[in-house]
Amino acid sequence: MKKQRILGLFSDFDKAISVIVDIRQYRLPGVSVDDITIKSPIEHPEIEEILGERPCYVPWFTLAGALFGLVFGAFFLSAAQANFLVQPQGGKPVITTMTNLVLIYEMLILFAMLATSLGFLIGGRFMRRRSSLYDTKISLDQVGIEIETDNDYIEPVRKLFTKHMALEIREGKP
Amino acid sequence: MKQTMGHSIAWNVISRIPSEDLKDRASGAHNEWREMSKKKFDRREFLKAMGVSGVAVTVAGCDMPSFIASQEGVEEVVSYLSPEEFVIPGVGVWYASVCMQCPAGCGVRGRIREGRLLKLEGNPESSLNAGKLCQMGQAGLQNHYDPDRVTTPLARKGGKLAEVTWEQALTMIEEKTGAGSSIPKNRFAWFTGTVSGHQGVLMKSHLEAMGSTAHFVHETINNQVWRTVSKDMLGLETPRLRFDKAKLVLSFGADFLGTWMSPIHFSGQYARFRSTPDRGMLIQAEPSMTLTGANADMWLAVRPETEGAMALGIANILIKKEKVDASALPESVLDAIDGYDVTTTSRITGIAGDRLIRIVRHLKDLSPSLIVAGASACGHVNGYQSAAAAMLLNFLLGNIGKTIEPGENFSFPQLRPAEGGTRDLARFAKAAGEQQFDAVFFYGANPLFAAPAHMNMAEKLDAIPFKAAFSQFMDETTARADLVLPVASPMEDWGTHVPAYQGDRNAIVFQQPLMEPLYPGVRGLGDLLLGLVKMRNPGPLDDFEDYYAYLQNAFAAIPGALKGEGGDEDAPFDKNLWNRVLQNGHLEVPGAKRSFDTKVFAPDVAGHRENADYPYYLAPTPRAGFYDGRHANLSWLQEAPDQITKIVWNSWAEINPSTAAKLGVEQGDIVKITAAGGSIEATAYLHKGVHPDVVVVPMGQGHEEYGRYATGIGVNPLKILDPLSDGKTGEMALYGTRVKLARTGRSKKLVKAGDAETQHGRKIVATITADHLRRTEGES
Amino acid sequence: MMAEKTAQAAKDIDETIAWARINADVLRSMENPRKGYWVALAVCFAIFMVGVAAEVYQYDVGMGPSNLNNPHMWDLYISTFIFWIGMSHSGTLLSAILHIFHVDWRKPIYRFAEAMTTFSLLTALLFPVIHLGRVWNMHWVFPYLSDRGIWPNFRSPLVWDAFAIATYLTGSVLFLYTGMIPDLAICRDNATGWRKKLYTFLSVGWWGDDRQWRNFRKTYMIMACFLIPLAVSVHSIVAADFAMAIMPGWHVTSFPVYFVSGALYSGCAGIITLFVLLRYFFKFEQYMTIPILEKLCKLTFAIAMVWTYLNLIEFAAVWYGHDVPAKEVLIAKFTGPYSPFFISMLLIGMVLPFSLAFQKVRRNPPLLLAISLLLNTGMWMERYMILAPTLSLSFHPYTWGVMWPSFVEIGIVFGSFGLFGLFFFAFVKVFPSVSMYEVKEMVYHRRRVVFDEAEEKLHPATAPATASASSEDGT
Amino acid sequence: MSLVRNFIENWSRYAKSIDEGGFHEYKHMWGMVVDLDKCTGCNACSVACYAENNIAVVGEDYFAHGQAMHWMRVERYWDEPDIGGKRITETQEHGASFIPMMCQQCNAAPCEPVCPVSAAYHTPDGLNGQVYNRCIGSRYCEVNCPYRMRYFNFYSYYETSWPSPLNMQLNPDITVRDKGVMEKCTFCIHRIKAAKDKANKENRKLADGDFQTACQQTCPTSAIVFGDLLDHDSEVHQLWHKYQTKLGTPRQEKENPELRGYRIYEHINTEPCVTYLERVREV
Repeated sequence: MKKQRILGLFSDFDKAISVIVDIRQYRLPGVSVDDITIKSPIEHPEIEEILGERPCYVPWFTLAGALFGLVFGAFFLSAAQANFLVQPQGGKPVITTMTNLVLIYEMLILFAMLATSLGFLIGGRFMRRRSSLYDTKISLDQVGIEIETDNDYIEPVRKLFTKHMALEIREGKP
Repeated sequence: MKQTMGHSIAWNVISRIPSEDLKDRASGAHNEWREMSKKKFDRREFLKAMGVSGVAVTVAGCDMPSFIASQEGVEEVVSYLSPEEFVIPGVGVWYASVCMQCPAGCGVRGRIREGRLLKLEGNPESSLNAGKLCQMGQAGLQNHYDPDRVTTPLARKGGKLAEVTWEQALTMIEEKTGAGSSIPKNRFAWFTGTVSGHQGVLMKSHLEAMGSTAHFVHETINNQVWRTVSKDMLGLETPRLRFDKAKLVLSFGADFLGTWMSPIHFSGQYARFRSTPDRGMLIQAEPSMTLTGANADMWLAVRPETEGAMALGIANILIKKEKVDASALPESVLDAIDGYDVTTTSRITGIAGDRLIRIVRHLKDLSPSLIVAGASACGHVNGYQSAAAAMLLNFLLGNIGKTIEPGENFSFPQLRPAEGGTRDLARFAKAAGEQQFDAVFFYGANPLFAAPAHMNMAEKLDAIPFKAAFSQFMDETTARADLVLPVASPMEDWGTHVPAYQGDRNAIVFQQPLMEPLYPGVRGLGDLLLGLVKMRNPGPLDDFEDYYAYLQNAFAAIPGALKGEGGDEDAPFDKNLWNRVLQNGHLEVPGAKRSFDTKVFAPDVAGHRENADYPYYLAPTPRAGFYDGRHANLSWLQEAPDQITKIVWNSWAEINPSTAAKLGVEQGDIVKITAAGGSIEATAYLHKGVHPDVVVVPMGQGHEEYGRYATGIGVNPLKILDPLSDGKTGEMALYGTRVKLARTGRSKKLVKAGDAETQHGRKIVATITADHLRRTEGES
Repeated sequence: MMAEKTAQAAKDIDETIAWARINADVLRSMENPRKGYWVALAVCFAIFMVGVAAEVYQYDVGMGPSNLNNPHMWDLYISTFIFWIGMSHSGTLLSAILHIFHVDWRKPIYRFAEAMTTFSLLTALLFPVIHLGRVWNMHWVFPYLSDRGIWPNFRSPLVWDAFAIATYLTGSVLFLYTGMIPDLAICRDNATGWRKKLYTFLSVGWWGDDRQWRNFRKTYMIMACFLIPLAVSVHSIVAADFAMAIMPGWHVTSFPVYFVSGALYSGCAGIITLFVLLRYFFKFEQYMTIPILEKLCKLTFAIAMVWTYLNLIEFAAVWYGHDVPAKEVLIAKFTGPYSPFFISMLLIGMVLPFSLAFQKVRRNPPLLLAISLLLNTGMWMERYMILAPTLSLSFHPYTWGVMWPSFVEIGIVFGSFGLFGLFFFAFVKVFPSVSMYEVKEMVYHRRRVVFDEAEEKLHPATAPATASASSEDGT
Repeated sequence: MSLVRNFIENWSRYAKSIDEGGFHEYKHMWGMVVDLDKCTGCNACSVACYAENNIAVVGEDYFAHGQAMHWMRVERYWDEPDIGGKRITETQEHGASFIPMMCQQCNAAPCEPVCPVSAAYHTPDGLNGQVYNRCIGSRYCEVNCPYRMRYFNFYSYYETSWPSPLNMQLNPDITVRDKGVMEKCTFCIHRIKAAKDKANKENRKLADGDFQTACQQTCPTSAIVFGDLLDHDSEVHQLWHKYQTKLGTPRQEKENPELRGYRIYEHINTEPCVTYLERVREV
C-alpha cells in the first residue's frame, strides 16, 4: 500500500470548509478527518468545529517551566546566600525571604516563557524540511487542504477538489 | 664602607657617620684633643659655647672628657647580621622628636617603617602637648616630603639662581663673611624666625665671631605685647597660665585654641576647663571670630581698638556695682577706671550695657577667673595699654597666683629662644634701608612675604650686597637671595629646642632625625652653623666633627643633677642616658621657683579712631591652618577647610551681613579692599562672627613664590597694612589698618565645604544649657 | 458626502482591501530604502558616536567629568535609564493587554510598538552599565559560580533590576519574535538572496498548517498573559531602587504604581510619535488609520489622568506624612533651583494631555507628533526631577548641593537616542513593521461580520437556507 | 557536604535572627563617643585622618565640584536665628557649632543591603566594611547614606595627589584607592587588625586602649573616645552606660531623660555606633 499526499488550493476559506464538510458527509473511502491538514495564511479558530478537537501541549510545557523556575529560583538564591563567603548583614538575616520572593517571581516567569516557546517549537513540528506540497500562495491568500491517503483512493479526492473549484491540485510523496 | 652600610638608615638616624676610616679618625681626634687640652682653654668659654654657662647649679671645674670624639666612632659599629628593628620590613617603630611647624615646640613621635617616615603623633611624654597634635603638626609630614624642596645650593649668576656645589657655596660665604673677608664689624646680620637651643647658641657665637649684634627675630604671629605687659606688671615674661584652674576665662581676642602661645597645651587645659563638675565658662571679646571665639559661651563683637576700654569698663562695674575690693589698686589706676562707667563703655565698645553687667556678674560669681589678651586686642596702636587693662582685671579679681602662676626658672638662659615679633621686621627694614649691612643671612623667616608694601622690603633686600638664605623651600625671600643653602627638614636634623612657653615642667626638647635625608644635597642647620663658626673663628669648636658630636658634648656638659642622675656632678658622656633622652624626646630640667614682682599702673587706652575715608578695620587674622603663611605650601592644609568659614584653597573676606547689605554685597561677590597702602580683592563670605566695622582677610595666602600648592593662590592682606605700631612695644599694629570696601561687580563661587550654614532643625549638634548639665552631672 | 467621509474615516480599516495588496505594501516598506532613510540613519549614527566619544573619555578618566559629586552620586544616567525603561513599557504591555481582550485595532500597530519596547530596553540597559565607576567589573552583578565563593547581594534592588530586566528583555523579544513568525514566512516566500536565507532561518519552517496555528494561538496567548505581570513587576522594581532607599522623596509607597503609570504614559506617547512617522514615511495610511490613532490618543489621555492622580496623591502623602526632610524636598521642587524643570514637567504631564480631549487634535497627525514629543520630554524631566532634588537635599544639610550635568553626561544621554534610532531604523528595513497576517485576519473577520449583517438585512427569513444553497452552487 | 551544612546552619541562623533583629554574634562592637562640649573644631582629626588613611587631596577644581574626600570632616553650623524665637541680632552672641562627622558605622546600615556586589558588608566586629577590590562603583551606598559619609574616587589621584616624594608618606598598611571605588572611614581598621594580631601573639584578650584611631589619638582636647562597646571595662562602654545610650532602639529610653548622649538620625533606625554628647553652653 503506497501512501500518497494530495494538496488542493482554494481561493477562500469557505470553499475549503465545504470540501471538508463533503468529506465528512460522503465518507470518501480511506480518507478520514484526521488525514486532513489545512494550510492557511491566517489563523482560523473555527476550523476546530470541523476538524474536531486536536491536542495542544504548550500549556504543560509552560506549567513545567514555571514550576522549575519557582523551585530552582528558591533553591538557587538561598543556597547562594547560605554559602556566601562574606555574608552581608546590615541588620538583616542571611537568607532573606522577602527580597528573594521578588527574584523567584522573576525567575518563574523567565523559565515559564522559555519553556512555552520551547513547547511551541516542539508541538508545532517546527524546523522540519519543507514539504514538497507547500505553495507560497498559502502565505499570500489561498487556503490549502492536504490529504494523506493510499494511492488508489486519490482519485475521488481529486474529483472532490475540482468539484469545489480547487485553483490548483498537486500530489506528492509523503 | 658607605656602600655596605648606606642601605641602612640606622646609620643616619643614630648619627651622621663620616665616611673615612673610623679608627684612624677616632685616634686622630683623640690626639687632637690632647693638643687642645694642653693649651689652656678657658672652660668658661667652652661652657658658653655649649650653652650651659651661668647654670644655677654649680659645676665643678674639670677638663673636657676627652673620649667623646672617639666614643663616636665606636658606637657606629653595628652588626648587619641583626638589622635594627626599623629595618625589619613591616615593623613600624616610633621615634621621638620635636614639631617645628610653629614655635610652640610640641613633642612628636614619628612612625618609621622600612626607613620611611609615615606618620607623626604627639609625644605622650611631652608635658606640653601630652601626645596631642594640631593639624599643622600633622602636616609636618608634608613639610618634610614636600615636592618643591630646595635640594642643592643655588647661587645667583647673572641675575639667575643656578645650581652650585657645596664647596663653591661655602667658598662664596668664606669670601663674603669668612675670617679672611673684608667685612667690617656690625655690617653683618642674621634674620631668622624663632631659634632656640644649641642652634641658638651657635648662632650667637657666629654673630660674635662676626663681631655683630644684629640678630633680627621675626614672627608675624607672636605675643610680644602680652609678654611685655606680663613683664612690666608681673615681672615675668611668661607666667604660667592655668585655664584648667579657671572657672571663667575672659579672653580679649586671645586665640589660645588656635594660634596663641602654645595652642595644644592650652587645648589640653581647655578640655579640663570644660569638664564637669564646675565646668568653666568662656567669654571671648574680639572684633572677628577666632577658633576660640567660636567655642565661647558668650561672644562679644567688640569694636576694634576698644578692648582696653571694655576691660576698664568691666573693672569699673566690678568696683562700682559689685563692690569688689579694689584697695590693692593705686589711686592713679582707680582714676583711670573711673571714667568708664557702663554707658560710656557701651558707647565706646558698642557692647550693650546689660551684657557688660552680665559678664561682670559672672566674673564676680565664678572665681578664680583668667583674663587674657591676644592678637586682635594687642594688634593696635594702643595694644599694650589694652593688654595692660586686661591684666589689670586679673589683679582686681585676684587671679594672680591662682590662675596665673609664676612657674619655675629655666636653668639655661642661653638655650632660651631668641624671641621676636614684628618689631624686628620694622627695625630690619629701617636698618636695611640705611644700608647698614653688607651681608645678611636668612633662616626660618620670610620678611618679603610678611612685610607690608610701605616697607619696600624688596628694594631694600636688593640693596643688600650679599644675602644668603638657609632655606628648605623657595619662598619669596629665598628667591631674592644671592646664595641659597638647602637646609634639612626638621625630620632629618639634629637639634635641641626650648619652647618659649614651657609646659607644666621645664624641658629641653630634643630633635633627632626620623629618617635619612631625602636629598643628599641638604645639610642640617646645626652643621651649617657649626661650619660658619669654625670658618669665621677657628679654635674652640674645631674638634667637633659635626653638630652631632657638638650636641653630645653639650649634653655631657649639662650638669648631672639636671639630667636627673643624682649627685654625680661631673658626668662623662653617658650613652644610655643620651639614648633615654632621645627616647623621651626631651630632658626635663628642674629650676628654681620664680616669684612675681607686681607693679600695677594705669593703662591709658585711647578709644577707637574715627576715619571717614577708611571706615572699616582690616583684620588679617591668623588661622591655625596656614599660620603666618609658612604652611600654605602643604596640600593637606590647603584642602582642610578653614575652621570658621570652611573655605579651601583660597582667600576670602569675612564681612558682617549688615555691612554687606549696606554695600550691596552678597556672598560670593568679589570685594575690593582699599587701604592707604594699596588694595586687595577677595571673595566675600558673610557671617555674623564679624563686627560690622571689620573686614577679615586671614593671613597666609597670596604667595608669589612658594611651591606648587601656594603660589598664586589668594591674596596677602599683610601687604596693605598701614605703617602703625604699638606705642610701647613697637610691635606692628596688625589689626589697626583702616580700609574702605567696594563692590567690583564680579563674583566667584566660594570653594567651600558644606552647603547649608545651619542645621535646618536637624538634631546634629545638640546644645543644652549649663544648668541642665549641672542638674545631671554636677557634683552630687 | 460629508457624512460618508466621516463614516469612512470612522472605520478602523477598509475591509475591502485585497490581501495581496497588504503583502505588497508591507513588503515594499522593507526594500530599497530611499535617500532620506540613509540620511536619517547617518544622523542617528552621528548622535550615537557623540555618546560613544563621551563614554570613552569618561571610561578613561573616571566618573569625574560627568560632574557627579558627593550628594549627586546618580544623576542623568539613572534618570535616563528610568526613562528608557518607561519607553519600553507600553509597547509590549499594551499589545499584550489588547491581545487578551481581542481588541483587533491593535493588530496594525503592535509590531513596531513591540520593537520599540525591545530597543528602548536595550538602550536602557546601557545606563546602569555606564554609570558604574568600574564598568569593567559589571559582570559581578550577575550570579555565577566563582571559586571565590562570592555572589551578588540579592538584597540590592540593583540586582533585582538585573534579574527583572533580563527576564523582561527575554520575554518581550520572544513575544515580538513569536508574533512575527507567520510574517517572516511571508517574507521568506517573497524574498531572494541573503534575505531569503535569513527569513528561511528565522521563520523556522512555518507552513501555516492548522497544527502550527493551533500551537501558535496558545503560545501567543500564554506569553501575553505572562508579559503583563512581568512588565508591571519590572518597573515596580526599578521604582524599588528608590522606594527601598530611605532618602526623603523616594521612600514613598506609591512609587511603584507611579512609575508604572509614568512608564505607560511615556510609552503611549512614544507609540504615537512612531505611529505618525511610520504612517508618513511608509505611506501606511490604510493600516495606521486616523481612527486607530484616535483610540491611541484616548488611551494616552486616560493613562495621563492616572499618572496625574498618582502624582497628586504623592504630594499629599508627603505633605501630610510630615516627614521634615521629605517635605523640604517637596517644597524645594516647587521653589528650589530645579523648579523650572519641575513646574514645566507638571504643566506638560498634567495639562497638555487635555488637548487630546479634542477630536480636532486627535485627528491631526503633525500636531500629535509635536504633542507626543513634548509629552516624552516632560516624562524625561519627570525622571530627572525624581532624582536631582532628593539628591541635592536629603537628611544632612552639610552635604546639600545643587549640581548641573556636564557635557560628558549630556553627551552620553544624547547618544542613547542615536542608538535607539539606529536599532529602530535597522528594524523597519529588515522586519515587517506592520503585521501582515494579523491585518489580514482583521480584514477577514470584519468583512465577515459586515457580510452577515448585510445578509440579515436582505432576506432574514431564508437565512438558514442560504448555506445549503451556496453549497449546491458548486455542482 | 559543606554546601548543605552551610545551608542548614544559615537557615537556622536566619530563623534566629528574626526575633533578634540584627544577626551577628559579635566578638567586638567598635563604637565611639564624641564629646561636642570638648570639641573645638580645630580640624586636627581631619588632617590626621588624611595622613593615616592615604586620602587623596583633590585640589581646588575638584573640590569646587564637590568631589573632595574628608573621611573625617569637621562640620560647622551657625545657629538659626528663627529657631526657638531667639531675637535676631546683628552679630553672633555666642560661638559656632562644630561637629566631627565620620562614618557612623551603623548596625542597621542603609549602605549595606543596597550594594549590588556586597562590597559594603558588615564585619563580625560590627563595622561597615568596604571591600575596595569588590566595589564596582554603583554608588548606591552613598545615595542611601543619610550621613553622606561615603566618598567616591571620581578620578585616579595617585599621580596628582602624591607627587614624588610625597608618595613616600603613603601608609603601607592600607591601599591607595583608584578611580571608580567608594571609600569611607574604617575606624582605622588596620590599627584594629594590628592590635588584634599583637594580642593574639601574646595570647591575651584585646584590652581597651591597645590602639587608638588616628583622630582620637591626635584630638587636642581628647573629645573623641573610641573602643569596644562589648568590653565592659572599656571607656566607651562605660560612657554609653553612663549616658544610657543603647543600641537596638530607634529612640533612647533613659531613666533620666535629661542625660546627654544621642545618636544622629537614630529615629530612622540606622543604629549608629557613634554617640555624641550634647554641647553645653552658658546662656
